[in-house]
Amino acid sequence: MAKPVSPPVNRVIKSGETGGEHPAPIVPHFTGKLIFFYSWCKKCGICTMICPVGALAEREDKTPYLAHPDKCTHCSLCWRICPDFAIIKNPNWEDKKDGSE
Amino acid sequence: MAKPVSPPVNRVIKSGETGGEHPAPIVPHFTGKLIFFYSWCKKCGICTMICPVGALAEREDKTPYLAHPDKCTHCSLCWRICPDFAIIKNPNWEDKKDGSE
Amino acid sequence: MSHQDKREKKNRKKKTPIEEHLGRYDIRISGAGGQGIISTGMLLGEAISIGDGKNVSQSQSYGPEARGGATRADIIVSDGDIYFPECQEIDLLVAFTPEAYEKYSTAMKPDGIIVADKNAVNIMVGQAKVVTVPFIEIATKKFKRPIVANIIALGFISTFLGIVSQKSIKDAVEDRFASSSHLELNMKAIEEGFKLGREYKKKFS
Amino acid sequence: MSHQDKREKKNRKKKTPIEEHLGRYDIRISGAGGQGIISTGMLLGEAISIGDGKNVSQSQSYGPEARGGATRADIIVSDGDIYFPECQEIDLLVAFTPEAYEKYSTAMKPDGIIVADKNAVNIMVGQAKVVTVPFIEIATKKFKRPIVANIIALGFISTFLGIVSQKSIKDAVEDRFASSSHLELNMKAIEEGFKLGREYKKKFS
Amino acid sequence: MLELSDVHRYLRWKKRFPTVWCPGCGIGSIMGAIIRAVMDLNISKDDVALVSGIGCSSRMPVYVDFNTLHTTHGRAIPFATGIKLVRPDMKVIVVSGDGDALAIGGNHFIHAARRNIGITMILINNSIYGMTGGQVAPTTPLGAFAHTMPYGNIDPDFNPVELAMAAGATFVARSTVYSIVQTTNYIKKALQHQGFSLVEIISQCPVLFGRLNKMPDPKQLLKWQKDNSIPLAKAKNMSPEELEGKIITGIFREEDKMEYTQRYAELVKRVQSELED
Amino acid sequence: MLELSDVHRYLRWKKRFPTVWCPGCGIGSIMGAIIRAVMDLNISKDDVALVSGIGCSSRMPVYVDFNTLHTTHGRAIPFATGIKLVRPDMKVIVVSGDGDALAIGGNHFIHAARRNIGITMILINNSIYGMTGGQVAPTTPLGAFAHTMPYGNIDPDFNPVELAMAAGATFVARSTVYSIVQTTNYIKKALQHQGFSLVEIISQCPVLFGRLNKMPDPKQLLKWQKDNSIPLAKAKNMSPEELEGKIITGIFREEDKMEYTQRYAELVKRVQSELED
Amino acid sequence: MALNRISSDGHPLMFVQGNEACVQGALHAGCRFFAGYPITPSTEIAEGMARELPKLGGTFIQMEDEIASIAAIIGASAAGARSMTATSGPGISLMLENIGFAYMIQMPIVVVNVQRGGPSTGLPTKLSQSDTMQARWGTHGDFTSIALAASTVQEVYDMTIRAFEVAEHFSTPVFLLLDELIGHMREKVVLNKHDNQAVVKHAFPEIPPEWYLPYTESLDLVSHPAPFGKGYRYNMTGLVHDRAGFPTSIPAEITERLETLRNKILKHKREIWQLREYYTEDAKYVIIAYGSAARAARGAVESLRLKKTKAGLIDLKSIWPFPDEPIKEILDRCNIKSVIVAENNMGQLIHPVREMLGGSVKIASVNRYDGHPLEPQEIINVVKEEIYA
Amino acid sequence: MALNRISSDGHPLMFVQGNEACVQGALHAGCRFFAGYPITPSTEIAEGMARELPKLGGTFIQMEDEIASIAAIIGASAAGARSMTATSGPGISLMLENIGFAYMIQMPIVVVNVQRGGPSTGLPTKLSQSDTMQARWGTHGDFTSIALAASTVQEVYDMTIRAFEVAEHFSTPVFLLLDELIGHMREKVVLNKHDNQAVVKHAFPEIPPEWYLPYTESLDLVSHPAPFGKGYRYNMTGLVHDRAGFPTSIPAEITERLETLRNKILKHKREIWQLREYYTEDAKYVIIAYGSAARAARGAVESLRLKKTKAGLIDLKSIWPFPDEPIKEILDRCNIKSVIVAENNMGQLIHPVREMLGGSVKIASVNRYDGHPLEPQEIINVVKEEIYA
Ligand SMILES: Cc1ncc(C[n+]2csc(CCOP(=O)(O)OP(=O)(O)O)c2C)c(N)n1
Ligand SMILES: Cc1ncc(C[n+]2csc(CCOP(=O)(O)OP(=O)(O)O)c2C)c(N)n1
Ligand code: SF4
Ligand code: SF4
Ligand code: SF4
Ligand code: SF4
Ligand code: SF4
Ligand code: SF4
Ligand SMILES: [Mg+2]
Ligand SMILES: [Mg+2]
Repeated sequence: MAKPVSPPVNRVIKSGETGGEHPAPIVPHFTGKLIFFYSWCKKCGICTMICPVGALAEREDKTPYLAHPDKCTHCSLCWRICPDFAIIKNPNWEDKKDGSE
Repeated sequence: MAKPVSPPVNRVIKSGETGGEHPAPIVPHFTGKLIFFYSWCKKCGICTMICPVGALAEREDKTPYLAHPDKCTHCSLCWRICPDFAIIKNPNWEDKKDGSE
Repeated sequence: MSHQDKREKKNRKKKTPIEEHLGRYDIRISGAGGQGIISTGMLLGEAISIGDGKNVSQSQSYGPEARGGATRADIIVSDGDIYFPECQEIDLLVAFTPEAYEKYSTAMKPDGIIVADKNAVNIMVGQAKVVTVPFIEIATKKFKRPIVANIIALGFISTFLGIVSQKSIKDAVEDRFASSSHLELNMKAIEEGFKLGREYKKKFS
Repeated sequence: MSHQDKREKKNRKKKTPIEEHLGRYDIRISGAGGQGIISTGMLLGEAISIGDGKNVSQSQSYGPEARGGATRADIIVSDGDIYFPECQEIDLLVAFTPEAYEKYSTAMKPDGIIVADKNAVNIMVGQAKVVTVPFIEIATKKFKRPIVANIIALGFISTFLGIVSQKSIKDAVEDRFASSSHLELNMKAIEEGFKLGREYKKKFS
Repeated sequence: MLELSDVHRYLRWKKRFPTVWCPGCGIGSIMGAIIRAVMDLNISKDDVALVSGIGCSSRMPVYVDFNTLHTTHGRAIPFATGIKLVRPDMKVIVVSGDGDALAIGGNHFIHAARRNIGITMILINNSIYGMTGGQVAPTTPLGAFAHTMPYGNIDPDFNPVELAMAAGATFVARSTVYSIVQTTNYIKKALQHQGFSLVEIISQCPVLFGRLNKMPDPKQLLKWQKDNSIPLAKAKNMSPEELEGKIITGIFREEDKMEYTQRYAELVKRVQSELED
Repeated sequence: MLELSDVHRYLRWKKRFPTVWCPGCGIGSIMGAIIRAVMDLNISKDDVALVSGIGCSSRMPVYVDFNTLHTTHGRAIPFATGIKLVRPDMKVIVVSGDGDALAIGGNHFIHAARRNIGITMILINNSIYGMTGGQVAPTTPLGAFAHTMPYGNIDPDFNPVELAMAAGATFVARSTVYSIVQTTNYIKKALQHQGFSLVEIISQCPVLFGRLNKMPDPKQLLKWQKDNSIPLAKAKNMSPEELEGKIITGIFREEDKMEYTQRYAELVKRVQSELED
Repeated sequence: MALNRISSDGHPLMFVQGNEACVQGALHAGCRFFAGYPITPSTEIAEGMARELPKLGGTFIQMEDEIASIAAIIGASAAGARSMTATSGPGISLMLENIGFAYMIQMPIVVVNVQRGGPSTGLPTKLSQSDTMQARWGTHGDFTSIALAASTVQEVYDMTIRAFEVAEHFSTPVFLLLDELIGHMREKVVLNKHDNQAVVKHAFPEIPPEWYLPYTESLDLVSHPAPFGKGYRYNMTGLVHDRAGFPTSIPAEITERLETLRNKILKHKREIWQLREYYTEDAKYVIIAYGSAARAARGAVESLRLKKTKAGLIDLKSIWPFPDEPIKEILDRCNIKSVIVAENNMGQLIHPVREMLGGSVKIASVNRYDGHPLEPQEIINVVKEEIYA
Repeated sequence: MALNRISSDGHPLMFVQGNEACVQGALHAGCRFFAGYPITPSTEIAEGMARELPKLGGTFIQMEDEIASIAAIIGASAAGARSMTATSGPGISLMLENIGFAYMIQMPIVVVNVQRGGPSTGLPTKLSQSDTMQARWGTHGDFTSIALAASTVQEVYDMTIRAFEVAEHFSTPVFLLLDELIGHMREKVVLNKHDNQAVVKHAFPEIPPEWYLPYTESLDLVSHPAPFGKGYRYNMTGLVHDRAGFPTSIPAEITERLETLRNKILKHKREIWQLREYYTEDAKYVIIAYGSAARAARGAVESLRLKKTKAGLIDLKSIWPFPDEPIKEILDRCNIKSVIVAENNMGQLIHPVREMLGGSVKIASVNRYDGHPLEPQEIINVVKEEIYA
C-alpha cells in the first residue's frame, strides 16, 4: 500500500511573507572593526544605546555606524543585542585582545 | 416571541440512579444519646474507629451502635466524620454539658 | 407503561430465529458490586471460548460511574456468529442476590434455568426452573472467603449443566490465579463446585 | 503566470455593470505601516458616509500578523448598495510610498486618478492621471510631524476632487481629535490640505 | 414529633441518598464539614453556589441543597468565576478532586489564585483518580500504585499549597478528613476570607487508592492520615528529610489583599464617575 | 573571500530575513542569545529541537536552523514533551511568550516543571500580548495599559519564577534583554541542566506595551530594564516594598533531581529485567 | 463642528467595523457580561467590550484561555447575566466541550465566531467561512445547534441582537458566524432601531421553590432555569438529567430528555429561520450564500440581471438549523434550472444543500479559500457555465 | 494446566475486551508511544498501554489533560515514533484544535474514540455513536478526515492495525471510532495474523538535507516529513505554509497547498474505503450501519432472511471519507427498494446517506440513543414497515 517517497516535484513556488530574497549577510572583504548589514538593520538604535564606550553613532537616517573605531573594545554587546543580526565583528580584523565571539 | 414559563407538566418521571425512594432521616422520638439512620449507613466502621472514648462498637453485620452510652461525651466526632449522615446527636437528649452541634 | 418498557416488551423478549437456529445460549451472571461478577463472567467466557472453542461474546453493564463494579455480566454462547451481545431471553441466570434474582428472573426463556444462591430466592417465579445452592454459605464456612462463591458456582454449572467443560473452566481459573497466592484456594473451590454440581445433577435427574 | 494571477486577471479588473450603474467609486489609500493608512481610510469613509450621506464600505488588508499595521485601506463609495467591499478597478489611489504607487498604479481605471506623495513617484505609468504632492515634506517641514501628511492629503482630495465635502472631512477630523492635544495641529493640517487642493485644482484645470 | 436534624436540612435527602460514594470514602465527611461551616456562619442556602467539575468528589452538587452546578472536568473554577463576577454577594464554593483541580484544571486554579477572586476552593485530595477507576493523579506519591502506573508511580507530585501560594492565593490551608473538626474550622475561615481561599483536604479512597496500595480499609487510611499529619508550627522546625511523605497541616497563609470583584467594582465606579464629569 | 559569520550559520538567512519583528523588539536579541549558547556549547544543530506556540516570540522557529516546530497557542510544552520522550538525547528548547506560556499554556508549564522533564524553556516576557495587538497578559503590571485594560490593568500578575519553583522546576533563572551576556550564560546553564529549566527573560515590546505605556522607544524600555533590575543576592536584603516593581535577576534554583526521561528509562530497564527473570 | 451622528429618524449613527457593531448590538440587547481571550480577527469585540461594559456597570474579563472564557459566560448566565464571548476558529475548537455543556444545561449564551482561514492556525488575518459545518457538528454527542449570520455591518448589529433574542427564547447557545472581512469592514450602522424590549427577560418562576423543577418546559418545550441565588435552589449537570436536574439512567427518561433538547429547536425552526431573497421570483439560477460570499453573490446577481440573465440570490441569515423548507419553497416557486452554492471555503454548505435537493435540481458550486473574498465575477463565471451547460 | 492459547494455525489467542484488543493491535502495528488521559469508556486502552509499552521499551505517559495528550503524540510522531491516543467524546472535543494542527503539518497519529453518550458529560458508561459527524467536521477550517470503525473485538484488533497503516500512508491523523459496547465486550481475538510488515516505515529521504523540502510530495500527493533529529532540519507550522514548511500568504500557493491536503486523501479514497456486505446480491432492503449498530443489523438481516425477506447489510469499516461510491455500486447492483440507516444516535450517518442517494431511493432510519444498544428486533420492525409501506 505504501509507496516510498519520490524525489521532489520540480515546481517549488517562491514563498515567503517577507516577499522575495534579501541580500545575504555575506561578509565582504572589509577592514573595519565591525560590519553592519544595513539591509537587515531596522534602525532601532539599541546598539548605539548599549555601547558602553559610546563608539557607535546614528546617521541622520537612523542607521548606526562605528563613529569612533578606536574607542570600540570589541566588547560584543552591540552585536549581541542587535535583534536583527545586522552587526558582526569583522572576522578579518586583527585584534587578539578580545575574542568573546 | 418569548412565552412565559408555564406551570410544570404533570408527568414527572421518578428519577435517580439510586433507584427509588429511601427512608428519610426523620428523627423519631427516641431517647438514646445518638440516633443512627441505618438505611443510610454503609457499615464503613470509621465512626467506631474515630470515637475517642470507645463508646461505639460494631455488630456482627458491621452496623455501629452506641455500645457504651455512658462513655459518650457527645464530642461530635462520630457524626461529623460519618460520610453518610447516618448518625446524629439525639436532639431530644437532655444533656447540657456539651453543645458542639 | 413507559415508552421504554414498551420498547423492552416489543423487542427484548424475542430471540431472532437465526439465533435460535445457530444455537444461541444466553447466560447472565448477576449479583452485587464486589462479588466478582465480571471476573466470573470473564472466566466463564474465556473457558467456553478459548477452552471449548465456541463463539462467545461477553459484555456487562456499568452504573453511571466507571468505578462502581458492574453487577451484571452477560455471556452469549453460539456456534455461529453472535450479533446482539447482550442477553435477550435468558437461558441461564446465575443470581447471587435477591435483587438480581427478582430483577432478571422475569426475563427467562420458558425453559431457562436459574442457578441462584440460596439466600437469593425469597419468592418463586413460575416460568423457569430454579436451583438454589448455598454458594456463599459454603464459601464462607468452608473456605472462610465469601469471594470464592463465584468460583464454586462456576464449577457447579460446569458439572450440573455441562455448558462448559470441566477442563476448560479449571484451566481458566488456574491461568487466572497462576501467579497469585490464592491459587490453591481457588482450585479447591472449583473442585467443590464440580462436586456440588454432580450431586445436584443426581438429585434432579 | 500563476493560477492566482490568472484568477486576478480574469476577475479583478472588471467592475460589474450594476456597480458602474450605481456610480460606484473605488478609493485606495496605501503606504507603509505607521503612516496612519487605516485611520486615513476611516476618516474619509466616515466623512463621506455619515457626513455626506453616501453609502461607504471601508476595508483593509492585514499582513499575516494582526499587530502589523495594514498598509492598504479601501473605501468604496456608492449611491446604491455596495457588494464587493474591496477595490476592483481603482478610481482614486492615494499613495504615500513608491511601493504603494508601483503596486497599485496598474490596477487603475482608465480614467482613474492617482494622488501620490511626491517621493512616491519614480516612474510614470501611462494609464491614469497622476498628481504628485509633497504631503510628507510639508508635514515634516511645516508641521514638524510627518504623521499629519495623511490629514493634509485628506484635505487635498476634498478640494481637489470634491469626493468628500470640506465640512464633512473637517468635522470628522475634529471629532477624531476632539479630546486630543493634537486637535489644533490636525485642524491646521486639514486647512493646509484644502488650500493645496484648491491650488492644484487651479493649476490642473 | 418527627423532624429533620439540622444537618439533614442542608441535604437533598428525599431521593438522592444514600450517596454513590463507596463505604468509608472521605468525600461524604467533607460534605458534612462544608455544610456545618455554612450552618455555623449562618449563611443562607440561597446565597451559596456550589460548583464542581467531574469526579467522585465532584458529585457533591447532587446532594447538597445549595445552588449547585456540576460542570465539566477541570473547569469548575472558570464557571464559578462567572457566577462570582455577576453575584459578588454570593458565597461561591468550588469542590474539586485532585485530578480535576490539578491535572486538567491546573491552569484555572492558578489563575483564580492570581486574580484573588473570592471563591472558596475545597480540594479533595485522595491521591488518585477515583471516578475513572484508579489512575495516577498529580498528587499520587512516588512509588505508589495506580492502574496507569502498574510498576509504581514515577511522576513527582505537586504540592497544591505551595502552588496556590506561588500563584497568589491569599488564604491557604491544609487538613485531613481524620481531623474533621479542624477541617470544618478551616472551611469556615475560608468562607469568611475575602479573596481566593484554598482548603486542601487529604481524603481517603479506600476502594481504589487503598486497594491498590494495601490499605483497603478506610480505617487504615484514616490512621495513616493521623500518623503522618504534622502541624505547620511543628513542621517549621523539621528538616525536609524528616518531612518527606508527611502531611503538613495548618493555615499557611491568611493575607489581606483586595478581592477581585471588589477591584472590579472600584473600576466601574471610577469609570462611571469619569463619565459623569 | 565571501563567507557567513558564525552566528548567521545558525539562521535560515536565505529568504526569511529581515524578521517580522518590529524595530527594537527584544525577541531577536534573545534569539541571538539562544544561538550563541548553543554555539558555545558545541551542540550540533541537528540535535536541537526548538518548539514554540503562537505569538511574536513564537515566530522564532521560522528563523533558526534547528529542527523547528511552531505549534498551537500555549501548547508548545506538551509537543516538546513528546519529542523529548522519544529522543531524550536531543536538546529540546521551548520558546514561549508570556501569554503563551502563562495564560493559555499555564497548565502545561507547571506540569512539565512537576515532572522535571529535560526541556529548556525560554520565557520571553514582554508584559503584553504582542501578536494580537496589545492585550493584557498575566504578566502585565497592575495599572499598566493594554487594549483590554483601557482603564489600567486590575489583574494581579504572576511571578513565573515562583510558580515554576512551586511546581517543581529544578533550574530557574531570570534575566533581561538588556543584560544580554548574562542572559546567554543562563541559557547555557539551562541547556546543560538535567531536568526542567526555565529562563525568564524580560523583553521589550516597544510597539504595543511601550506605546500604550508611554515608552514607545525601545531604548526607553531597555533603560527601564536596566534601572529596575536587582541581582538576587542584593534583593535578599531588601524589603518587599523596596522590591515592588523591580526585576530580580539571577539563578533562583539549580537543583540535582532525577530528570523525567531518565526516570522513565530506569522504569523500562526494571520492567524488562523483571520480564527476563 | 462635529459630524451629525443622528439619522433622519432620530437614531444614532456610527461608521464602524463589523466587530464594533457586534459590541453595540450586544450592549443594546442587554449583554452585561463578556469573558474572552484575544484572537485575530475577533479581538476588537473583546476590546470594545472592555471599554464599554464598565460604563454600564457590566463585567468584562479576559480569561486565561478560551475554555475558561466560555465557562465563565455560562456561569454568568446561570447567575442571571446576559452573556457573550467572541473568538475565531481555534478558540471555537477549544470551547466545544463547554458549548456542549451549555446545550445540556440549557443555558443561553452567544458565541461569536469571526472566521479566519483554517485548519489550525491557518491564515489568521484572512477571511474564511470554513467553520460553517463545525458550528453544526463540532462538539461530541447529539445536539441541535443554532447559528446566525450577517453580511453587512448593519446586519452584524441586527443579528447580534437577534442572537441574544434566540438564545434567550430557546435557552440555548447561539453562534453568530461572521468572518474577517465583515468583522474588519467599516460601514454605517443605525443604532437602536430595535425596540428595547426586543430581548425578553423570561418571567421569573411563579411556583414556590419547593415545587420548582428547572427543566419543566412549557408547551413550546423550552425550559428557562431560574437564575442562581434567587431562592430556587436546584442542580444543573452535564450528565443526562431529569427535570429536576439530577442525573438519570432510566432509558425512557434519557430518550425523552434528549428528544426535548432537540425538539425545542426543531419544532420551532420557523421562528429561527431567516433569509433574504433577491430576484428570486422568476430566477432560473439561484445562488445560495451567506456572509461575505453573499455580498459577492449580490453583486453577481445585479450584474447578471442587467444583462437579462435570470439570476437570484438567497442570502442566509440563519445557517443552523438549515433553512431547507423556506429554500425549497422559494425554489419551487421559481423557475429553477440550477442552484449555485457560493462559499469562501472548500465546500461546506453544499452538503446540506445537496441533502435537501437530492437529485431534483442541478447544483454547482463556487469556492475560494485563499484568504481573499469571492469576487462577483467568479460567481458570474459559474452562472454562465450553468447557462451553457 | 493452562488453556491452550494458540489457534490451530499457530497464532496466539486471547479472550479480551475491545479496548484490550486495541492495545494489542497498536503494539503489533509498531505503536511505541502513547500519551493519554483517563476517560470512561476508553481508559482500559491507556491502562493496557501503561502495562505493555515499558516491556517493549516504548513510552507511556499520562498527561495533564487531553490537549496535552494529543500534543505529546504529535510531538512524538514528529520525533519518529508511531503514536496513538485514546479517549471518548469530551476528550475528542478538547483535542480538536491540535488534531487540526496534525492535519496541517501532515503528521501520522491514531486517535481512538470509544464513544459514549453525549452531549457533554452525557452518559459516561453507556454506548453511543453520536460522535460520528464530529469525526468529520469537528475542528475548525477545511480539512479532510479519515475515520475507521469496527464491530467485533477481532475487528478492533484488525482495524487498529489498519488505522496505523492508513495514518502512515497518508501521513495524517486517523480516527478509530469504537463505542462503549465494543470497547468493553470480550470476544476471542486471533493475534498476529497480519504480516509484521503491514505498517510500512517510510523510506528515509534520499536527497541531501540542503535540498530537502518536508512537503515535497510524490505523485500520490502525500508528504512524509522526515523525523526530527536525523539531519533534516526544517520547519513545521500550523500556519498555511509552503513546501519548505514556512508560512506563506501567496494566494495561489495557499490554494495549491490546501488542495493538496485534501486531494492526497480524496484522490485515494478507494485505498481507504472498506465495508463488509451481507446478503446484498439480491437485497431489496439494505441496512447501512457500523460498529455496534451493525451487529444488531446483522442479527436482523439473518432473521429476516430466514423468513425470506430480502434484507441485506452494509457494515461500514471506514466512515470518512464516506464510502459513497462503493455503497452506490452495491445498491445499483441489487434490487433496492429502501435503505435503512441504523444508528445508536439521533441520526448522523443518515446525512451523508441522504446526500449520496438524493431522492433516488427511499431512506428510513432506526435510531436509539438511551445508552443501550440497538436490538435486532427494532431494526426488523423498521424493515417490516418498509415492506408494508
Ligand atoms: C474532558 C474529560 N476528560 C476526562 C474525563 C474522565 N474523568 C472523569 S473524573 C476524572 C478524574 C477523577 O479524579 P479526581 O479529580 O481526583 O476526582 P476523584 O474521582 O478522585 O474524586 C476523569 C479523568 C472527563 N469526564 N472529561
Ligand atoms: C487558541 C488560540 N487562542 C488565541 C490565539 C491568538 N493569539 C495568538 S498569539 C496570542 C498571545 C500572544 O502573546 P504572548 O504569548 O505574550 O506572545 P508575544 O506576541 O507577546 O510574544 C494570542 C492570544 C491563538 N492563536 N490561538
Ligand atoms: S541594533 Fe541592529 S537593527 Fe538596531 S539599529 Fe543597531 S544594527 Fe540596526
Ligand atoms: S563591540 Fe562593544 S565597544 Fe565595540 S561598538 Fe560594540 S558595543 Fe561598542
Ligand atoms: S459523640 Fe464522640 S464520644 Fe460520643 S460516640 Fe460519637 S465520637 Fe464517641
Ligand atoms: S461512619 Fe456512618 S456509614 Fe460508617 S459505619 Fe458509622 S454510621 Fe455507618
Ligand atoms: S472510588 Fe474512591 S473516591 Fe470514589 S467514591 Fe469510592 S472511595 Fe470515594
Ligand atoms: S508587537 Fe511587540 S513583541 Fe511583537 S514584534 Fe512588535 S515589538 Fe516585538
Ligand atoms: Mg482524586
Ligand atoms: Mg507577550
